[in-house]
Amino acid sequence: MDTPSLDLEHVKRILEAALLTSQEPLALPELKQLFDEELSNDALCRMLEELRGDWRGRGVELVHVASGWRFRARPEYQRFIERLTPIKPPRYSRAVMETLAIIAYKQPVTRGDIEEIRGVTVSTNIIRALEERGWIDVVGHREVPGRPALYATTKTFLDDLNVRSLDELPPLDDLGSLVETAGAPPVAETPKPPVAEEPEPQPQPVEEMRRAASA
Amino acid sequence: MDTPSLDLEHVKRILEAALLTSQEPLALPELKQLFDEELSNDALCRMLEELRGDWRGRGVELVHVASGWRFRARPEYQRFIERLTPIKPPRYSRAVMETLAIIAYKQPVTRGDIEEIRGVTVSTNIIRALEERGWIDVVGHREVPGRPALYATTKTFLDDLNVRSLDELPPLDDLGSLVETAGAPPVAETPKPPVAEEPEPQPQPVEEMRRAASA
Amino acid sequence: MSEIAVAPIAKVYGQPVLEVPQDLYIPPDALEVFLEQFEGPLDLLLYLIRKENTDVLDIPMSKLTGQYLEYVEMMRTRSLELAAEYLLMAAMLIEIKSRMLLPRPAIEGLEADPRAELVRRLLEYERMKLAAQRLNELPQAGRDFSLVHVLFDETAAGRLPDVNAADLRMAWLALLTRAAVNRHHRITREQLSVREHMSRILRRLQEARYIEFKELFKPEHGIAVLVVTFLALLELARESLVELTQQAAYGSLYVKLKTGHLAAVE
Repeated sequence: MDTPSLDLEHVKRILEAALLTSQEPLALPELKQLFDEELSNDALCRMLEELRGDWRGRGVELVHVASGWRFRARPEYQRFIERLTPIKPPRYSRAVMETLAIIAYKQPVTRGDIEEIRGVTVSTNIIRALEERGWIDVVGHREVPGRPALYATTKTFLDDLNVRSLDELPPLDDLGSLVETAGAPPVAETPKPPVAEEPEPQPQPVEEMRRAASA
Repeated sequence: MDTPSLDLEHVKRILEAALLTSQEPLALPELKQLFDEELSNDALCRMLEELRGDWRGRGVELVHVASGWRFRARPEYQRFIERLTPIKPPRYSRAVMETLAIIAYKQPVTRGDIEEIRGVTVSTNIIRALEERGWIDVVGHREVPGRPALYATTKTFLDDLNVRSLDELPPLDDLGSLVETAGAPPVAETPKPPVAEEPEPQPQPVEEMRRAASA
Repeated sequence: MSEIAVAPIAKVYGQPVLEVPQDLYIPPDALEVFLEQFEGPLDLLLYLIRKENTDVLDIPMSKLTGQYLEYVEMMRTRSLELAAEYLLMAAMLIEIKSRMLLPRPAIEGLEADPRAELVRRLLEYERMKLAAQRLNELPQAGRDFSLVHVLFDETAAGRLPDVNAADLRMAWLALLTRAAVNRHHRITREQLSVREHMSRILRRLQEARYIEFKELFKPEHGIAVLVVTFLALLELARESLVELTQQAAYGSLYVKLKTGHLAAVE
């Protein structure tokens, strides 16, 4: 850290890259995870403000919303960008898709169940968006403190996906052989002998599911 | 258009905003739709090159892939960005990657062709996984009994590997170099070698393209 | 066999596996891991050839055939699932070996070598195998670099995103992948139809406070539906979402929503 100005520049580049690639707003605690060194909230906020300044006058701006910081297109550019949309249909963010997948495959579930599986908080917006779309609804409440709502998918959901029942959704069990174990080190540059160093890893979770399912 | 320099700046801002918000690469004809005025391909390309230059040294860069132009984070920043999402996309197993390689380098091929080369049955799951990933699709049928589907790689495949065409993929090994008699000249004197030249039963577009490219 | 220092061909439980099987003791489990790594008979043959630094263009057939059969036998005795392709290859090797013993007319040259087709296939497979490795080393979108996703509020333009079944599957796969990282999140999947019927029963209980047990079962829906409905009911009871009550022995069973203390206070 002999040239702090350069380091700060690097920190800003990392922040920018992370914010530009994230599908969801990023809150300060998440942004801190980006760095090895401990960054104070103050320093981070200063950097974000600086970054916001850098983007002034561009078609995209850095904004601070309830759940954190995100880049978004300025409304004035909307009309230009909209001209492209007939070609590229929009897509839901990963958070929405995962929430939907959990509700579809594990229904009926509470928001807590979804959070338990996803490992992160599920924003009200996501649930509301899916409800407004008519794809999920509340089918009851779990009788625990707080009586959380139990969500399930609707007929509209099945119709929109063009299936008649949940059974027709893609089976998940056969994904097993196609993927390597998550978090496995990248396949090492293999030497000539035909057997890769790392034993072909069997994806554990799917296996577990299969066992659980057949148990 | 009385102040062309300013207008060009505006055009660049619109291009940038469109490219940053698009989830797919944008090709020149699409980019042209952004503007009321007719823009020549030349002018557009100049602008894109300029934009690419503006982003030099940042964590995100503008790249030209098979289906057009897109922004991406530089691979060097992946290790930071990864910290935000413990989810990594699947690393495909060897069976999947070998199937993909055969389709990429020998396209168009039938499942039978792939099985012939790999010497084992190719499971439907593998083909389906690659299709769902959008990396391969059916481009026709071979007119033999059963009319087997002919598979080829897609633009998305090239996009995802950040290349513009098949000939940017790593070149295939020369068969001669595979002879591993350490130090020995590649079997010159013996009349034994049963395979002197590479048999090319099918048209090999990749090979042809590569030859054409290097010619 | 062991005079040449061979690079470890596999690591099993952190231990490098150098030679298989004679020269090194390998725990039976490890051997299975080792044997299962081959992508097929061609892969196994290439391994045997490369291990000995043999010239692919001049394969000693009888030695190779012997080794190959040894491996196949090992797989068989360990009752590993032995694909038919392995046996087919064994037959082919034996055939080539026997043809090698016959005198060959010199004039026919290259084509006359009984090994020609095998060699062609081995080289072609190896070429693709190496290509696959290189392809895998190329940076991939999502895996090795991230794409930019700046928000553009498309719902303002009145367009709703499309979702198809494959997207859902991919989302689930992403969850599984993460679950493998966070071990404590156990994700299990019951039969989907059971979960669907759980939702269905809950929906009905929203309308009526309780339902007679047998009302849930309509024989005309077929046995499969009856079974699934029953399983759904058991699962609902297990998850404390419904209560099953019976006033008297052999009396009617009633299904009602589980009401907790909180509900009682309301």
